Amino acid sequence: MSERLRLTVFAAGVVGFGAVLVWGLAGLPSFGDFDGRYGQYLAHAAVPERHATSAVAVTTLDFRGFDTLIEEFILFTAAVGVVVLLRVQRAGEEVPAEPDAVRQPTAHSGSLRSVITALVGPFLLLGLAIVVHGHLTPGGGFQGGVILMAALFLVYLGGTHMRLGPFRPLAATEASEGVGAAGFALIGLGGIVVAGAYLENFLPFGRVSNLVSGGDIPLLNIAVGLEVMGALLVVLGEFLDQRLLMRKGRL
Amino acid sequence: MSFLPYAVAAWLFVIGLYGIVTSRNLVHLIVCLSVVQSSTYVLLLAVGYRTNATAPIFADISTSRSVVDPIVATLTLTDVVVEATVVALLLALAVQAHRRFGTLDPNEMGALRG
Amino acid sequence: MDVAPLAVAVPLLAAGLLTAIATRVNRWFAEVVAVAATLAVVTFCAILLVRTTSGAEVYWFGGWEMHRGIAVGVSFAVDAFGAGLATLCSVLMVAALVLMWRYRETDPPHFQTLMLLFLSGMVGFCLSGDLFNMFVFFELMSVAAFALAGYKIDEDEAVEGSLNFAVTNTIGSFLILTGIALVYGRTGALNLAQISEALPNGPSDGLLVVAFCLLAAGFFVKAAVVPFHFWLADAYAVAPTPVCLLFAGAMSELGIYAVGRIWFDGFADALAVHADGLRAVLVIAGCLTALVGGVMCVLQDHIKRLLAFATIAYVGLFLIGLALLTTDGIAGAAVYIVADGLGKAALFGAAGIVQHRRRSVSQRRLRCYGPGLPFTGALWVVGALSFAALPPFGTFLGKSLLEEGLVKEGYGWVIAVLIVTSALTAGAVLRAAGGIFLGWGAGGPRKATEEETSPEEEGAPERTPAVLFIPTVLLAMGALAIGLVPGLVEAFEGAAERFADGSSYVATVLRGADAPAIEAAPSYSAPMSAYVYSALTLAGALLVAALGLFGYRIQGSIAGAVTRVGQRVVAPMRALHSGHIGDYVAWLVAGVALLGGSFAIALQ
Amino acid sequence: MTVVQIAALIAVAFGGTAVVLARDPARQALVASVYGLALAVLFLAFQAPDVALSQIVVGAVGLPAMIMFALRKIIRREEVDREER
Repeated sequence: MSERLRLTVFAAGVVGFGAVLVWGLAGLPSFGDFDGRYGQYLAHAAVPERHATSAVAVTTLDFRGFDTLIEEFILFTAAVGVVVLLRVQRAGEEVPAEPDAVRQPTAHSGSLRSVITALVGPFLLLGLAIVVHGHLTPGGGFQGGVILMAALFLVYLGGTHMRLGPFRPLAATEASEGVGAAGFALIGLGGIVVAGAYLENFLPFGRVSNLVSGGDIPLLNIAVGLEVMGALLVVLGEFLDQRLLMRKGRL
Repeated sequence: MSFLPYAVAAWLFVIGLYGIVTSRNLVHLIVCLSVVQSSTYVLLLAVGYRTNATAPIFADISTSRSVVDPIVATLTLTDVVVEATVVALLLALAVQAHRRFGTLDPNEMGALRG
Repeated sequence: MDVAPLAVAVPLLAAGLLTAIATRVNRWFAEVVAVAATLAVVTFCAILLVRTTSGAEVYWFGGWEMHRGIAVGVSFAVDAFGAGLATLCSVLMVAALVLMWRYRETDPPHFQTLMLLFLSGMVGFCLSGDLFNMFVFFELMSVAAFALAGYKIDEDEAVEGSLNFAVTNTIGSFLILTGIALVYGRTGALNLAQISEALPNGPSDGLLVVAFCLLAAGFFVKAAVVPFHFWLADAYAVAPTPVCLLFAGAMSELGIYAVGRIWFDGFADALAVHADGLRAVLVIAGCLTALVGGVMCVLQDHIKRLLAFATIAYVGLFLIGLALLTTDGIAGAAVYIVADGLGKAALFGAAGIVQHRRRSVSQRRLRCYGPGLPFTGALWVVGALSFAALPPFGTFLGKSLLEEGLVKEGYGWVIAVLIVTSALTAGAVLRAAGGIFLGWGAGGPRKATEEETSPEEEGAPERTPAVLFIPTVLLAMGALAIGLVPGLVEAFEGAAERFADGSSYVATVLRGADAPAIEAAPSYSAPMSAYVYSALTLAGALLVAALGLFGYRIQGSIAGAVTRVGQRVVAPMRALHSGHIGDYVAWLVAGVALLGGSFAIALQ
Repeated sequence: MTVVQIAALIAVAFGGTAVVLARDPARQALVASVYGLALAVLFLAFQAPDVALSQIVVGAVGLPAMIMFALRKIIRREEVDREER
C-alpha cells in the first residue's frame, strides 16, 4: 500500500474512531462524581479486614491478588521471551563475550565511578524499604523491585571491569525471578492447604501500622520484589550483553 | 471542563496511533505504542477519581475520610507492568529486525507479502 | 477438592521452578516437567468439563466471596464451553510438546517455560468470570505468543511477522482495556455477572454500544476477523510448527469465544432489543472474513501461510455461528471449533513433517521433488476432507447444525458462503497435496535446476521420526472420530443452551443458585440437505484443486478473459496484505470505526 | 477540578504529542522520559501515589534506559557496517 493510501485509510478511520471514543466517553459520570460501590467497599474494608493501611496494596495483593499473580507472570514471560529472542546472537556469528577479553572500564573516570558506587547503598536501602512498607504506604514489591534492580545495576556500572561473569550472572538473576514468581504461586497454594482457597490469607494480621501486619501481603511483596528485580535485570542485562558482543566483534 | 480528562485520554490514543501509522523507525513506533497505552492510564484513573477525596492510604488519615477508588489504581498498576513487558519484548524484536534487515524502517522491510 | 485454580497454578509453578534452576536443567528434564504439567492440566480441565455439564461452577480466589451483593474477589466461573475449550487447548499443547522433541535447539528450559506460560494464559482466559482477569490472562497468553512466534529469530519473516503480531495485538488489548474502563465507570464492577446485572439499570446509551464495540474489536484482533486479520498470516506462517498448532487450533478461536462470553454474560440483557442488529453486523463480518480467508488461501504457495489463511476463513465461519445468537448457531460453531481445531492441527503437523523431510514449505519447490511421502500425503488428504466438512468428520456435524441455524434465522443465503469457503480452503489443501505428494501440476515433476539443491543435499533425514508422525496421526484420527461419538451433538446443544442463558449464569455466580435443568436435546441426525451441500463442497474443492494444478492447460479466449478478470479482483486484495505494520494499524483503526459505525446504526 | 489537575492534564496532552512528533529515537527517549514524569505528576494529582511511583520508576527511568541500551546496540552496528564499507 502506498504511503498516501495508508494515510487516507487512517485519516478516514481515525475520524470515525475518535467519534466512537467520544460517544462512549460521554456516557461516563462527570469527572470526580464516580461512586462505585465496589471500590468504596474495598477501600474501607482494608484496615478492618487486613490491618494494612494501604488500601491499594490490599486490593492489589489480597482482594484482587489473583490478577497480580498473573501480572507478575506476564513480566516473567517477557523476561524469558527477551532471553529467547536475543539468544541466537549469543551462540551465532557474533562471538560471545569472554571475561578476560572485555576488561574495559565502563565509567570514564575514577571519581565518577566512586560516585556511582556510593549511590548503591542508599538505593539498596530505599528499594528494600519500599518493598517491606508496601502494605503501609504507597509502593510495594513492584516499585521497590525496580529500585533494587537499579541498585544492582549501579554496582555493575560502577565496576572497574566490564566483566559479565561476577556481576550479572544470568543464572542468579534468572533464579531470582524464577524463585519470586514461583514463590507467589506457592503462597497461593499455601492458601488452599491452610485456609481453603487459592491465595487466601493464612497468616495473622498483626497490629495496624506495624511493619509485620496485613497477613500474607508483606510476604507477597517480597516475592514480587524478587521477581521484578530478577526479571528486569535479565532484560536489561540481555540488552547490554548485545552491546558487549558487538564490541567483541570489532576487536 | 469535567470532560477534559477523558478528552486527553482520547487524544493520547489517537495521536499515538497516528505516530504508529506514520512511523519510519521501529523504536519510534514502540514508544508511540507506549503513548497509546498511557491513554488507558489516564482514562482509568480519571474514571475512579472523586472530588475532594484523598488517596486510599490510611497511614495518616482517618478511615472515615472520603477516598478515591483503589481499584482503578490497581488496574493501572497492572497496566504499567504490561507496558514495561511489551516494550521490552518489542525492543528485543526491533534489535533483531535491525540485525536481519539492516534498517529500522518498516518501509524497507518486506519479507512478508501477499 | 476444587481443581479450577490448579489448572492455572500448576503450569505457572512449573514454569517458575524451571526458570529458577535454569542452568542446571537439560532438555530432557525440561520436556518431562512440561509434559507432566500439561497432562495435569488436561486432567483438571477434563474434570471441570464433566462437572460443569449440569451448570456453571464458581471459584472465588482468596476466599473472597460475594458480600452484600458485591463480588469482592476475582472469580473463575466455569461452564461447559469454557472448560471444553480449556481442554482442547491443553490437549493440543500435549501434542505440541511431543512434536517439539525433534527440535534440538529449544534452548532449554526457556522454550518449555514459554509454552507452559502460554498454556496457563489460554486456560485461565477460558475459565475466568471477571472482565479484568480475562484481560490479564489475555495479556499473558499474548506476551507468550509474541515470543513464541518470533522464536526462529534467524529468519527475516519470523522477526517481521512477530513484530506485526505484537504491535497489532497490543493495540487490540488497549481497545479491550478502554472498554473495561467504560464498563467500570458505568457499573463500578468487574465481575461479569455483576456487570450483567448492573448494566440494564443505567441509561441505554452510547457508552454501552461503544464499550461492547471496543471489547469486541479487541477480541476480533486476536481472532483475526477482517479487517483486523492481517497480522495472522504473517505470524502463523513463521512460528515453529508445534506453536502453529496451538495458534491455529485454539488461540484464534478464543477471540470468538470471548465475544460470546461478554455478550451473553455481560451485555445481552442491557442491549437485548438490539440483538437483531448485532446479528446482522456480525454475520456480515463473518462472511467477509470467511471469503477473504478462503480466496487468500488459494493464492498461497507457502504451505503454512496457506493454512494460516484457512484459519482466518474458519474464524469467519465460527463468527457466523456465534452471530446467530441461537443454540443451533453456537452449538454448530462449537462442534466446528473442536473438530476443525483437531483437523487443522493435523494439517500443521503434516506440514511440519514435509518441512522436516524436504527442507521446504514452498509448493512450487516441493513439486520438483516428485511423488513421495505417501503416509504424510494420506494425513494431508484427511485434513483436506475435514476442511470440506464431509461426513463422517466432526466438521460435517458442525456445518449442518450451522446451516439449520442459518435457515431458522432467515439467513439461508449464508449457506452459499459456507460452501464456497469450505470448497476454497479444501481445494487449496488438495491442490497442495497433488503438487507435494504426487508431483502434479505445472507440467509434472521437472528436473531441479542447478541452483536448487535436493533435500538430500541439505541433509534432510530419510525417515519421519515417530514423534512427528504419531501425534499427527492421532490428531487426524481425532478429527475423524469426534464426528462418530454418539450423543456429541446433543451434548453440545445442551452446553450451548446454557452458554446462551446469561441469566442463570448470573444467578449461579451472584447467588449460588443451581442452574435450571434443561431438556435433553432430541437425538440429532443431519438432514438430507446437509449431505447435498457436502457433495457440492467436495465438487467445488475438487474443481479448485484441478484448476490450480492443471488450469494452465486450458487455453482459449474465454479462459483468458476469466483469468484476467480474476487477476483484477485478486491482485488488489493480495496487495493489501503488504506486511507493513503501518498499513495494518491503519486498517485496524478503520475497522474499529466501521464496527462502531455499524453498531451505531444497527443498535440504535 | 483543581488547577494542578488541569495543568497536569494539559502538560500530558502536549507531552504525548511531543513524544510522537520527536522522530529521532534518541531524542524521543529523552522526551518520553520527561513525558513519564508529567504522567507521574498527573497521577499524584489524581490521588494515586502508588501508580505515580510505578510510573516514575518505569516510565521515566526504566523504559528510557531500555530504549537507550537497544539503540546503542543498533547504532554501534551501523558504525561497524560503515567501517566495513
